[in-house]
Amino acid sequence: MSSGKPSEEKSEAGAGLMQYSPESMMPFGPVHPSLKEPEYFRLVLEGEKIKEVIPRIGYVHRGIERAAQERTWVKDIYLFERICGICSFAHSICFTQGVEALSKFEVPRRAKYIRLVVAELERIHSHLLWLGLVGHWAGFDTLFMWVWKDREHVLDLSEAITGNRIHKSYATFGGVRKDLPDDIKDKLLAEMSFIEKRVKYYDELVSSERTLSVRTKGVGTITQDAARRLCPVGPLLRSTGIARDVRAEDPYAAYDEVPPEVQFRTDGDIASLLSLRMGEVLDSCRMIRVAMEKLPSGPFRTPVPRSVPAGDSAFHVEAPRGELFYYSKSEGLSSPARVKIRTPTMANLLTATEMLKGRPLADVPIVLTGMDPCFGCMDRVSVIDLDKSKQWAFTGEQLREYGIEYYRRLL
Amino acid sequence: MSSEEIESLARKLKGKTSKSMNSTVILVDPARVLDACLSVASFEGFYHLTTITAVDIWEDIELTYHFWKGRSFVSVRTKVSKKKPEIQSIAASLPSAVLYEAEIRDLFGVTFVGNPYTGKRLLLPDDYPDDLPPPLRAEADPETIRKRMKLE
Amino acid sequence: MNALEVFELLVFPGLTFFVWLAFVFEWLERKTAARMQGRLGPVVTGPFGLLQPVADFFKLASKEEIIPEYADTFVLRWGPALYFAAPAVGVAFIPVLGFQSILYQPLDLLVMFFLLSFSTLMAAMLGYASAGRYSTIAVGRLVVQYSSYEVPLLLSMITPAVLAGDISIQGVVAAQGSLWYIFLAPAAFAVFIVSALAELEKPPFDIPSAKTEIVGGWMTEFSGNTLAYVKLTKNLSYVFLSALAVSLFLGGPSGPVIFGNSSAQAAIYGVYFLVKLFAVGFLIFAIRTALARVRIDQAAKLFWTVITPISLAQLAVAIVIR
Amino acid sequence: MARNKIGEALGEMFRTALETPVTEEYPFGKKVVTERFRGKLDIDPLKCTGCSICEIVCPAEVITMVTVGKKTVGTRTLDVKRPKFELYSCISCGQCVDDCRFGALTLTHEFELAVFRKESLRMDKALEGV
Repeated sequence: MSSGKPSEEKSEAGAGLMQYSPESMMPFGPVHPSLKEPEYFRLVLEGEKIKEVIPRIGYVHRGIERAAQERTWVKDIYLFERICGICSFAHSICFTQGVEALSKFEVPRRAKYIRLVVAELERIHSHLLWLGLVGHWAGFDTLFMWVWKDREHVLDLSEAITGNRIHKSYATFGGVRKDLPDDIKDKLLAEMSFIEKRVKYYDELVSSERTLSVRTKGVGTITQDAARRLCPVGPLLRSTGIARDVRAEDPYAAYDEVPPEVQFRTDGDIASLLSLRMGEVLDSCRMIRVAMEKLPSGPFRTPVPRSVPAGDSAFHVEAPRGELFYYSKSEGLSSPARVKIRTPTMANLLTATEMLKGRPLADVPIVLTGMDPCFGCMDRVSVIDLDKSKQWAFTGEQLREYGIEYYRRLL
Repeated sequence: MSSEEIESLARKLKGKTSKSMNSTVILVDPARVLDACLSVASFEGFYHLTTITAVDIWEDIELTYHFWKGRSFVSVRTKVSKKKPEIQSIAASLPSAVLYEAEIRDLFGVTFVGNPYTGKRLLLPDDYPDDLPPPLRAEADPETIRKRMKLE
Repeated sequence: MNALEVFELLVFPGLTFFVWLAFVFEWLERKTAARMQGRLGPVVTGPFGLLQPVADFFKLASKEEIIPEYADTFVLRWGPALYFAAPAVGVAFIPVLGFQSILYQPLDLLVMFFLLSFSTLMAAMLGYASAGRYSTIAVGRLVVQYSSYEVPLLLSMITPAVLAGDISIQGVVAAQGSLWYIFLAPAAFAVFIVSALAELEKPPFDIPSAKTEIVGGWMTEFSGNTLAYVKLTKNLSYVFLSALAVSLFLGGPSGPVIFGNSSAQAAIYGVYFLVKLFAVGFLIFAIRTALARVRIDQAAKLFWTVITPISLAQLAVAIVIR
Repeated sequence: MARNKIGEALGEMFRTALETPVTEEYPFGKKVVTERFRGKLDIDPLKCTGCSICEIVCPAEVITMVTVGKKTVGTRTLDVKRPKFELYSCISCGQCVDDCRFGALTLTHEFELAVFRKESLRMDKALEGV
């Protein structure tokens, strides 16, 4: 049974490309409706080499863009906030700022600073979550427990400011819904120095702990010209050396007055992703401290009319995983005519699939963890072993182990 | 990309430019979309295709290709009629467009000729009825979809 | 065997005592691992959660047993008993109260070798018999890991025997009256601990039963009684290996004599033995919490290129000293 | 690169072992929430005037107005309405609290909303108040 021979009946493949026989199509991925963007890939194999990767997402496609058209602008803020369970504040400030730009509305300076502080808090908690997952993935549960223990401090801060740990429901048109609590300043500064101390220790631990560094160095690398061609966003892009960050290049909120130091690395493997994200957490702590010093007084919100003038606006922010883009179009009514959302994982997804082409089957889980999809969602794979013509279903993790078995044979 | 350059590019492509908020839009007809995108992308630093937005404007579908650099977007916009929703895919030379085009094919029914994505569907469930109009089109009515797909 | 010996074999310093110790060890491991990670660990059942392992055992034992479709039912029914027998028998050779162990054979160190490899063999058979996809892959890795740590483990056990000139545990313990072998052959002790970690499949060598990688490893398809006994056996072999380390390297129950050779002195010997046992146990899971899981190829390389030469060198030194 | 040695985490482990663990024994010790925590919605029937702004504004459409009586204003007779809440699908966003001009709605600190019957999460307090 040779692999890849075109089959008679019309197979999964679309028009145009050589048709793949179903046996050479290997489904790889989860059917996990609970995950935000569960990636599900069909890999076309030639022996061990991956020839073609066909992503299939949408398992939690809730038709949000259609639902948005039936709700008023204010209700949409709470709808978009629930797109992602980790970077929900990025969604709400991207949407609100897009509409404010559309209705040419000037937000008070204090509100911009508060939005910056809460957005950076969210970036810290998102990166710490990912660091813990990498620890768990490598079998180092102690790191997972420690990192998530320290992350609680950041979540408690968000709860103190906005009333909720993740779904903050805090940004609205014209600013934020409540002012910063007055005793928050010294609590914030104390927690920031605590987080900085801890993250410095983790950064040093992860790079020097032998059993960890050997698992992340030179694994799942992404080259710079591939990045230039495939336009990944966020840490994935910056780990290859191209330092593009929406906060620096196209500043929104108060980022022009409190500019970030854009972190970047050069060799694009998981180890550089780790140190890059830790660098970003340290930079966020610094920015929060600077923002709290320069926090202007004045109103934190100004009233905004319910309906939005006709027109359209394209707006993007730097979410923890990369550039998040909102296009909203209004026909002057009380609900939007169209809202298009492109999340960072969508942009990085293609880079991950392209990275897999030509790689052995063994690299699939590692490349995807580096991308930090909203959830490490490689969950199950069913492998059609063409030469032994047996059908196995592995979990993603098991595939990791199969990968090691594969490398061991190469030793 | 200064506005004169955009003006000269638009004239070359026999298109019009319009300004909306922070992005300058070049309106071209569908045949010239490919080289419009290529010439925008070839400007220094404008290679980042953020995404492709599709909007249903009654009798045809408006596609906008957003390119980002620095503080501004330069977007190439075109209209595709619903009667023959087909356009040349730009994925051959701008590979990052593969998934964006596949998503629009799923949700709006616009087929991108030459798009290398070989999956039958990117986003919609496999049992989405083919004869129903794609979900994000104005004429698609959620009630019939829900009944046809026997969702409660 | 008169009534006293049977009682000794089955109850006090024998089986029940060590099974109870196995539960205590599991509790100790879960509690301190949690405390080192800033967590609380089991708290609810019994004082400080002490009865949690016992509760787990009985809960599992009462659960329904699901035998996978293509599983080899015979092996799955009798396998756990044999797997449990290996450390249970081994434990009887460890002198606890004084220098006499319950069962004494002149060459019982060789019996230990057999028991250690027998328990890994049983683990492999059980994993293979349960015919789950994860278990078959896990058994492959179990054998790879076993083949890499077996040589250093045995070498590190022979060193004290060479030093004592006697191939029986009782003899080795007696010979260590004055100077414990840990000072004479520290490298052998280190090698023994590392290989014990691999035998017990504790991190950093828990590759065959890696939670995040292949769900339950070779134990994935077990449920109900089988799982209860397999878990208990793993804890029992944890105690068994620590007890072996104590008797071979830390002089077993030897320590300052207080009441001459009356029964009180035997109790004091018991206390010394327990203290050393907990010390070794604590050392093992301190390492377990501190290290990430090593990949199987790195483990194999580590054992063959680093640990085996050390144990060989240590053996050579021992022969010279002897 | 920093020196590459095994057991890097040992020192930190023993330090954490000495600190008090962070796990809160929740069912026994009460969880302390921050002052701004947004929990279960509550209404003060006296302050509510039935203006139905909250029904219009609620993103999750949890509030429905129920006519509870009649009142005459000048020549016209209007029916008096009060809100009924299905709190099991309330997302605690607080939009209704912000938009209620009469301050009748507040978000309490109560978050233990596991109930056996859906009805116990229906709040009709405002209806009887009239």
